[in-house]
Amino acid sequence: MAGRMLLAGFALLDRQIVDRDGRMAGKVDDLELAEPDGGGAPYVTGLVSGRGALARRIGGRLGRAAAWLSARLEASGEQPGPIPFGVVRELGNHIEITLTREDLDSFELERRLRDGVVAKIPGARHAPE
Amino acid sequence: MRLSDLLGQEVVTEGGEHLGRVRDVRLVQDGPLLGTWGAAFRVDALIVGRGAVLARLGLTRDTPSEPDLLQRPFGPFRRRRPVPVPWDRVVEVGDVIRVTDDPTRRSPGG
Amino acid sequence: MSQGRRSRLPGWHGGWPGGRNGKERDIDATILLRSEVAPARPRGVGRAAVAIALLVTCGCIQPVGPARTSESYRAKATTTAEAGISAAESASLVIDGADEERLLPPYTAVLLSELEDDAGGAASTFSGIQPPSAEADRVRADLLDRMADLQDALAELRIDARRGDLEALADVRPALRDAVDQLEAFVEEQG
Amino acid sequence: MKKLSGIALGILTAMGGFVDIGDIVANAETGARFRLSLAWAVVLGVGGIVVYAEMAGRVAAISHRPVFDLVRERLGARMGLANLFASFFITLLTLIAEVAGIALALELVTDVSYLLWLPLTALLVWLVIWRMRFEAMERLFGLMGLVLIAIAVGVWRLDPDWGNLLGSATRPLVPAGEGHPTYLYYAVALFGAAMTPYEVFFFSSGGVEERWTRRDLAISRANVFVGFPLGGLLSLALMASTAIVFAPRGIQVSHLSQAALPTALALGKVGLALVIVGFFAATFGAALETALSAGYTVSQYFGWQWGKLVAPRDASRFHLLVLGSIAASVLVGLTAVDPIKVTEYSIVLSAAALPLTYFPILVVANDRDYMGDAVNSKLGNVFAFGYLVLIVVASLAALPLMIATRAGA
Repeated sequence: MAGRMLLAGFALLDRQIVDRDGRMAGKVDDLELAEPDGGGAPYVTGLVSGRGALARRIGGRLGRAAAWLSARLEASGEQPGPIPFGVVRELGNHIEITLTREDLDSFELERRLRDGVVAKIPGARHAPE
Repeated sequence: MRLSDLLGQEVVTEGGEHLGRVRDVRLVQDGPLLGTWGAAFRVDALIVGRGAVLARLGLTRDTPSEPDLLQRPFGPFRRRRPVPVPWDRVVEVGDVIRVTDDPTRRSPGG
Repeated sequence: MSQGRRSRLPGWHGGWPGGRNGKERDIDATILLRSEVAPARPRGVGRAAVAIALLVTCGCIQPVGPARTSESYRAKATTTAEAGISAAESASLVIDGADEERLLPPYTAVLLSELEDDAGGAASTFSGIQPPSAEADRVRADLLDRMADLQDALAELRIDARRGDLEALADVRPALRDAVDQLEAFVEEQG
Repeated sequence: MKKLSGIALGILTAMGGFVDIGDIVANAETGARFRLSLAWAVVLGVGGIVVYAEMAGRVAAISHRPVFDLVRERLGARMGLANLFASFFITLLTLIAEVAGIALALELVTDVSYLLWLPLTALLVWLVIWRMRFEAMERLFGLMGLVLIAIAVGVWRLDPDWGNLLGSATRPLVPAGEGHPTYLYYAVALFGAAMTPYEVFFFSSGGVEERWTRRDLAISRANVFVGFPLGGLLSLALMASTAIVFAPRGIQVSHLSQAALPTALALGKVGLALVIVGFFAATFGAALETALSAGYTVSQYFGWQWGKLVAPRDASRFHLLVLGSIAASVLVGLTAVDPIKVTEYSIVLSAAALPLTYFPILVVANDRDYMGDAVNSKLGNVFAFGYLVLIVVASLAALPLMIATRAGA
């Protein structure tokens, strides 16, 4: 059976992930592939976002610096898992998922900055009027 | 394995021919079912060739449609259009990606 | 510092990093920190950026540099005198405007004090240049004298303007005119 | 009818919002030094921003994607990151210049040193971004900037020798006493000032935030095709005013205050007040745009939530970036670097970085995968490619000219 065909690098990689509330939830920094037990071609099991995935792709000194920075800023012990492809709702200009961004490992830094800094500034709770 | 383990890798045939680097990976949606999404995207072929920057800009893209932009000014570069190498030709993914020799020149292997 | 400073901009032609993504695989972030990883092609870009940043921040591009010869010393003297004339001409426009009550006092004070700074800056930059000969010594003393007259006139204008006394500006006109004539004569002599 | 007034309002906003500190400094300086013999560079630059802002607006309306989103997608993570570094640095440099420009305008009204105004200025810029609605913010400062029309009225009142003035514009010659490299250096500066990259970062991000669709294209195009050229006319009026008043007297322009003098001489106190208000509005509006652009570029590269439509707490990293950029710009400003010099560097480095921003827009505006049938027309591509060549030439020439002429000395 022939299904939809697309180019991973063009249609998936570096695209914007949008969560179920319409919030931006990071970029697709890499794709997780798995090889089926019985052998055969690997298939895409998840979207990798944030957490040094980008640094790994950039490589070189710049990549090392970025990896160091992201380890400092985002590390939290356990290895972050990719976003399972099963939660993808739609592929288009953006990649929509059925989770909220708060469920994602990559949200940790944003949460810390929000709770630690931004939410404490008066007026942070409402959009400008 | 991650997509970035494939992208940019040198592709060499068992006969020692350098085919170029992996510019993109073609996926077909006929893998196992995943969550509410449906069938997974399976790796169908490696798009191999030269001209990294142009490929990245989408100027030598093969499918599904091409930017009009490349029709004229980048026309000359299209001759170096990347070619798909079906996944079933891949023997090993390591420092380079080793693939079987081109079945159109020899009998199909592996 | 004029000759030696044409920085070579190392690596400027380094170009953009190409598509080498995915060169190192199965290395986690911690190993990335110390291991030998892919050839760092963005280095050229980085160096160029640093070079530009340095160029910009240390402000090494200045209109008036050192003088090797009497010839270039005189050229610098002319540039300095012209900067003085520019400030003086601006100031005389300000006096005209104030005369016709077209200017607001705070604006007038700011503008005049900036013109004073311009003239003072040009003079002090010039006085910091080592004169290459005895003849250049005379040029130096002559020009700095004339610039000092101009600075005095501009200072007087600034003082009046800061007091909000725009009517008094016109009184300085003769002194300013005189300073301009002196500087123009100087440019003529040198040119 | 309502739509028509909306379009008119948009045009006026775009016109008043077009000018920024870079345009003010570059046009006032070159007018005094080269009369109108460099007017062609402004016309060329305005044409360029029109062509590329239209594309960026169309891409935003059709694909709902802002410029830096596309930069990453089309240039890749690595080249995109190099681009991000350069674009962010230049945007920050421009922000420093704009914030200092606001403070200088306040100094002109109060005779209190701009250094003392800097912290308050920055606080105001941040407060507006933090609490004012996107559209209200854009309208307020754009419309306030319209008072710069006083400069054009002033030029008319100065009653210049029009034949002579237009002659210097239509027969561009390098004036006696100026070298060709210097002339070209200022041409590049004027071109860079008109095409500053933050303008399209802001324009396209605004389009995405305001949820433009195909139906809003008419408004976007009206803003670009009518509003920007009218704004460019204000730049040219400034150039003409210094050409009339300063050039014959050999006066060099090196302060913002001087740029207001010709209009003051022509129109008196009211004219002077209007120009200073105009400078304030123009630099304040541009400071908002550049501060937001600093946040846009980084957030869009990394895919973080950005924008003013959500509560600030829901876009924490974006708002911290904006806040940090504003804070950094004040700190640099407080070192008493010459704001006019910073402005000059920012526009010339902008010119050097132009292809980084504009090339990806051109590629995507031609890509049917993103644009469907709204890709560039043939005629559009003729202009776009023509400008691409110009942009690349200006970009390659910018730094060598800067070094060879010692920044136009």
